[in-house]
Amino acid sequence: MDFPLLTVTAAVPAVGAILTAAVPAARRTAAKWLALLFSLATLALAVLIAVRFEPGGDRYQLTESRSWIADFGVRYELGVDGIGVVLIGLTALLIPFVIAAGWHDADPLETSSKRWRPTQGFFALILMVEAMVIISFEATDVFLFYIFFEAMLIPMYFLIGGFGDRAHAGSDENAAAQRSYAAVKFLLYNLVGGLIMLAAVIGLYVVAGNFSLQEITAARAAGTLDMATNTERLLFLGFFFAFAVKAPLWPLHTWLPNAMGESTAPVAVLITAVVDKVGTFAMLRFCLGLFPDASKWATPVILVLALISIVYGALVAVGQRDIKRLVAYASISHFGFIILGIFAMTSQGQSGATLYMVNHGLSTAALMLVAGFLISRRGSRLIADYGGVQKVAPVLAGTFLIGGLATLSLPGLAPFVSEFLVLVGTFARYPVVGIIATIGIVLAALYTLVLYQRTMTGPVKEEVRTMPDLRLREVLVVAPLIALLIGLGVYPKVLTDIVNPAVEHTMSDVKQTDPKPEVAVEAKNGEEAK
Amino acid sequence: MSAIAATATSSGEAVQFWILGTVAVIGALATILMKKAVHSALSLAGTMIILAVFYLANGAYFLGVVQVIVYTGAIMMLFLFVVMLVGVTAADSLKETIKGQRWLALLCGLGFGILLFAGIGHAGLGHFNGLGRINSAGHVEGLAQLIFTKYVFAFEITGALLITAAVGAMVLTHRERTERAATQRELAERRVREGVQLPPLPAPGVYARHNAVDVPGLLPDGTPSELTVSGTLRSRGQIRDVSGEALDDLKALEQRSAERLGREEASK
Amino acid sequence: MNPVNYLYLAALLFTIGATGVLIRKNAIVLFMCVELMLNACNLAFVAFSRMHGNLDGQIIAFFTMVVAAAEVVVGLAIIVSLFRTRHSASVDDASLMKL
Amino acid sequence: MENLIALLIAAPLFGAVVLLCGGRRLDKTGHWIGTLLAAVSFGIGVVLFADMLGRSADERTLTQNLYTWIPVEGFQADMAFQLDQLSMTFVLLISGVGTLIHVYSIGYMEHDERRRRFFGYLNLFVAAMLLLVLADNYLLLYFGWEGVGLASYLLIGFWQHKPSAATAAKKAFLVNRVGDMGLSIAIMLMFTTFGTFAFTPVFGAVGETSEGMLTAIGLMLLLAACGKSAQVPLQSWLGDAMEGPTPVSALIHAATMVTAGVYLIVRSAAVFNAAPDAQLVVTVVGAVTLLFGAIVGCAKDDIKKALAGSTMSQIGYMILAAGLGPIGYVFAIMHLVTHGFFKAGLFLGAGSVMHGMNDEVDMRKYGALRTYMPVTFVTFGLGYLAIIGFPGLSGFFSKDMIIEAAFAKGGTEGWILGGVTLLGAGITAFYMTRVMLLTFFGEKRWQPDADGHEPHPHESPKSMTIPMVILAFGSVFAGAFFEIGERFLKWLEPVTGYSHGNPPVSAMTVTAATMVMLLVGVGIAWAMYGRRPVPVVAPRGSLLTRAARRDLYQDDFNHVVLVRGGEHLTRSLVYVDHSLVDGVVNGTAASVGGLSGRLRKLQNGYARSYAVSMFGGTAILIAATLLMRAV
Repeated sequence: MDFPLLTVTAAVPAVGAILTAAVPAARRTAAKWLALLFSLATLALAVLIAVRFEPGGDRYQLTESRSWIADFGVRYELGVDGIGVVLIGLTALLIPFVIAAGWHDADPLETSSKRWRPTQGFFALILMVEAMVIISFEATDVFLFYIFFEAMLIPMYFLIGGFGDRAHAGSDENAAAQRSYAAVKFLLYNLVGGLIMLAAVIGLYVVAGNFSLQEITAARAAGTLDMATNTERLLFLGFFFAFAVKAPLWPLHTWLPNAMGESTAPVAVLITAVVDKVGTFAMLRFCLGLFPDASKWATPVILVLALISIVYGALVAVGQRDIKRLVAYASISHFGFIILGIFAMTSQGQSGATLYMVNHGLSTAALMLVAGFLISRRGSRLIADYGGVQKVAPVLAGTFLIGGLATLSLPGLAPFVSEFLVLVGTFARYPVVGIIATIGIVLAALYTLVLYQRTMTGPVKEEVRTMPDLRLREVLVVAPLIALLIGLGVYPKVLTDIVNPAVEHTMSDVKQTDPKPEVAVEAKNGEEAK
Repeated sequence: MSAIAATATSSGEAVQFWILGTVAVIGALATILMKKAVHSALSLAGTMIILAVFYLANGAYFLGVVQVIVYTGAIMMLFLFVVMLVGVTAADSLKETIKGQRWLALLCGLGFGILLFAGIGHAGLGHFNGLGRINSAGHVEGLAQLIFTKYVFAFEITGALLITAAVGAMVLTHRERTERAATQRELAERRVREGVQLPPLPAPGVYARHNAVDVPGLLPDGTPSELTVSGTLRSRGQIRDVSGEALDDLKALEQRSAERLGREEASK
Repeated sequence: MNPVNYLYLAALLFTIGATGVLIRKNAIVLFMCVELMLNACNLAFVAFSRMHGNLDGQIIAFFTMVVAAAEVVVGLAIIVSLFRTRHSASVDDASLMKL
Repeated sequence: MENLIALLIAAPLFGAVVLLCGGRRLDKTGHWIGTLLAAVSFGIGVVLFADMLGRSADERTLTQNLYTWIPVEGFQADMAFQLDQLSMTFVLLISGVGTLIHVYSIGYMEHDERRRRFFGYLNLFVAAMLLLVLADNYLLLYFGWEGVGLASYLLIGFWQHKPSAATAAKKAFLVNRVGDMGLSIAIMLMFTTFGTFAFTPVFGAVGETSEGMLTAIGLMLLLAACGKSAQVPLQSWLGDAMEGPTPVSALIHAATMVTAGVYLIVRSAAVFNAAPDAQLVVTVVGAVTLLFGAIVGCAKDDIKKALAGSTMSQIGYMILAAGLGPIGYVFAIMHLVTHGFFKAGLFLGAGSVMHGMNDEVDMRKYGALRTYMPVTFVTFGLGYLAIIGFPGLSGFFSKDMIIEAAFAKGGTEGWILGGVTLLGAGITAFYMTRVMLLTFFGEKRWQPDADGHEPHPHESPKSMTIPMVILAFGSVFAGAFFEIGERFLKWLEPVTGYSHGNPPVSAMTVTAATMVMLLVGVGIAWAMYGRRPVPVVAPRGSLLTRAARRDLYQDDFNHVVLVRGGEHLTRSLVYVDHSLVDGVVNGTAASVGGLSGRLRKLQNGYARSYAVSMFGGTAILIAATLLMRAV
């Protein structure tokens, strides 16, 4: 253990948050640049992690281990596997965009007092969330993970409740009430999940005697740690419930549309593209790793719920009148796919699910941020208030379309790869489930194109006529995301190479092997050497 | 003495127990049921004296005496003093203001009592050793030996407690004057500034037939000014309103003057 | 007569005192009820002392008295200062614990 | 040589990227860049073709593996291309016709301020279509498949300010997505069955799995083909797709993209050959669509929609032929190529007519245009003769072969299919003659447009007529060229295989019957539209006409069942989400709130009240203790 790279990666944004918060009220712009700088530094560190990570090496790398609460066997243990590396990369990558996209979202209103410092708070909270998310991806100690899994709620609560979307329907008071409703709902849902998980964490300690993921997983695999069937199932449910709320899985999803609808677009991206990923990531790492048998036991029900999420989320998205809520329901549908992939228990499914987490982050970020730019121009979230934007602001419409196409998983854009892998992986084990899930791709096209048609095409609406096209800052935010979407859609190998070994480990945790094809076909020509 | 050691007591003690016990219970009930605090206090004092007698009967001579001197003599007097201070005549309204409180209280009390009785009965305490052997070396000496050996720390601590309590009582009741008292001039200026009561308060008994402290002075229009009566009396409601009388007197006086003047006019 | 009856009496007095605490509103009377309960306890201690044939019970009763004295002093001081500020000795007027 | 394959795709792709990202500064030159790059692709195609001709029949397949696209344990999709005779045919068709239509568009879109973008989309389409036909595995094919879908979406909706165009684009994409579902399920089936979805290994292993599985794969592939090629029941989007600019209709919705379904089926010949049930369904779908499209085409007054109906019908021919198995594969492709020529020519001609008629599309408001637009008239007329199968022109050869092949299927099926194709030939003659007569013959029926402008029909500029001439040339001679010495058959046979079948009647008989049907069709059309003046306002018409005008009510069915039903479903789900799912949670919250409101009353602030609780609690504790002791 030489240089504590993982700790530093998580600490840099945290330090950045504190420094940003300390910037005096008048130096607003300085705070923004400071936050951006720190987020970029974090990105550099994340890249360093990816570089130093050896895909073929140990399962957990760059590990750190320090004693923390010796009496309860709680250790400060960090380590990343391929899945963690990829998700840390996603987080570190998205935060600069979130910051840049939200550059003016937290500027104080002219009426507010001079000493009021919302800008500093906004960016500090974003960085704080980043720090906590990163450490959640790194923690290999269940207790450590739990702490940050829960602590994340605090800055998120303030981000949702404190910095709402200025474009809203109705009066300011009404909007404030809506916002605080959304924030409280977010907090309550996740707290309930977290508390149930806490019980399970304690239960796990009672059963296993320590909190170390690696030790418990190893003991489970070696058969030295027996859990009674019912105990394991209950503990699994405790963990899964918390992650299912966070992910969110139907029917625990209703906090997401509120939270995403009421918060600013960058915060909405933060919620769905970054924070929610902790839920799905944890399913993969903790649920499957700690409770393999119970995971298999619960699979049928979870698959059904995931299917409902996919179809239901998409259908409800079609019926939305609010752009951001539509994206939220689309996300619910996508989370259904991710969970489907995880619990299909095939390497294609799980690799696909991991890629899906990344790609969904990118695609939702692109779509949501452009939607945010659009909404900030017109000051309304209602789809019906738009029309013909394409003619007035072609670049905005074009980027919006690409974001939408990514959401509907068009081949050539990154989400296609992951969605198809999930479908194939699911189909290989559960053909019927796979076929029903395929309906999701039709519905995704439906809600995306309906949204695009209603907002961007048709006669130009009077209120839209003067809408400016994307500004340089906004182009700089969207262009790299689109480039990444295309790049990862055409060459996803950069990610799969990192992810595949980790998925193999997870598969061996649950003692599952891929279903063999009915007919074994000889590997075609010499290209197989990979 | 020897009877104390037995399982059963002497019949004399039995008689004493049943009679005084009944009185003690009646006293206790009176304590909680009497309307006026003074009556409650007196009933309690009675119960305590009876308890002192029981102490004596149980061989606790020292305690019996202390009970009379300290409890009944000092503590109960303290109670009475406070009762007087607060208002001896103010009857405590027995009307219950909290819904269901009384019934709940009675229910709880009854249940608790039954439980205690059941507990005592269940414990099967039949045999009494009696204090004969212990008290043989001198009762007070025996107590002293225990207090200054086994319980010496507790004793010292209770001493500290008493001192603390005394200091605490002083702190609670004493009001330190934190600023210089206002001079007459300042008071006068303040009155002018506030414009509430420009002239000094009327002295007690002004425009009144009575010159007692509980009679308020009358304002020029003949209404009584409560400000002229001491606050304690005011809060006890012990102000004697004589304004009606005074007004009548005034009227009579005017009548008489008028008659006299009229006569004088007539005589002109 | 069995001396256990003293215990029964103590229990009865204690219960009456406790009930008094619950139903009276006047702080002073309330305090008297507390005194009654303490006295009931003392009686029990004394009876126990006789039962066990040692003086420890009486010592405890003695301490109880001392503590009761201290308590009365402080308690009455509180009542007086309360009365000064609120002009009432009713405990119900001090319903400040309400939300 | 194989390294050139990627360049085929890269050239137009590069064009698309440059044009779409280039911004305003390319407005002046954009269309030239686009055309040039399409032409480059065609040039490379020709070079590869020449190279391929130089090699013997079994060495003609070229492969190029760029890199592994999606490598996951047990799952490998390569970014790899395969160029064989079948692909080569398509490459030449796509890049060739594509280039011509690029040229045509230079003139056609001259006054459109977003011309650069149009060319970007066209280039994107060419790239995606080439990817589709060059892919060496189904997943990559799927990539191209959706890519052309995207390009089609963008181009149909190119005039997005028209709500009808935007709706048509959305509809096309959605209906295609349903087909795509079929393709993805087919890929998944292949993956679970064979562990791979690359062409060569899958086709090699076909014999080792059950026929049921192959039938399932075949049917799913057919679903995909139905979506892309506008076959019943997924045909409804094609008519609406005519909202796009006419070059788009010519290139995408006539010559190339819509034939992708045929390509898919012919490419998967190995699967279909081993799954006769699936083949039967394919032929049925083809036969139904053949008639469906033809009937619809008879009733439409919109020239482009009439042609769209015709396209549907002609693709029905191809699908039917492809369903016949080795008897028909070659002819399906042959008809596809000749159809590419004459239908593109017809569309370009229609575009030319519209160009001169202030974008009027109603044929009833044309008439007598032959003298005003001679070049258009001649090229359109040649295309017309080709499509109805006038002897000697390309349509004659290719369609005749399909009809023969249908009979050669043998048995009752053969007779039924043959009969349908014959009937279709007659109807084709009818509706195409109708189009011809309404547009170029009769008296002038021109109407001023909405702004009151009288149309001044005039011949289109050179950039438009030249491609029309070239295509007309192709529609006249391609068939004969292919058929003489069975050149096309020999060319494709190594890929698709060929069997002669057992025709119950001689080829001459079939040809004669076709000629009779042709004459009957033309005659009826002449009787209805040639002899009498044509009313400008369409008469009410018979039941069948009215039904055909409404696409045989298929759209209405879709609207009522899918659109309305879907709307109700989503609306009720939104309600469910809000009231039920959220309601449960909010209800719980409200009841907890209510309960705590009640409980709060216990905390009334009276010390005595608390004392009761304490006292009662103590009593209960003591009771519990005693009870525990007692027990």
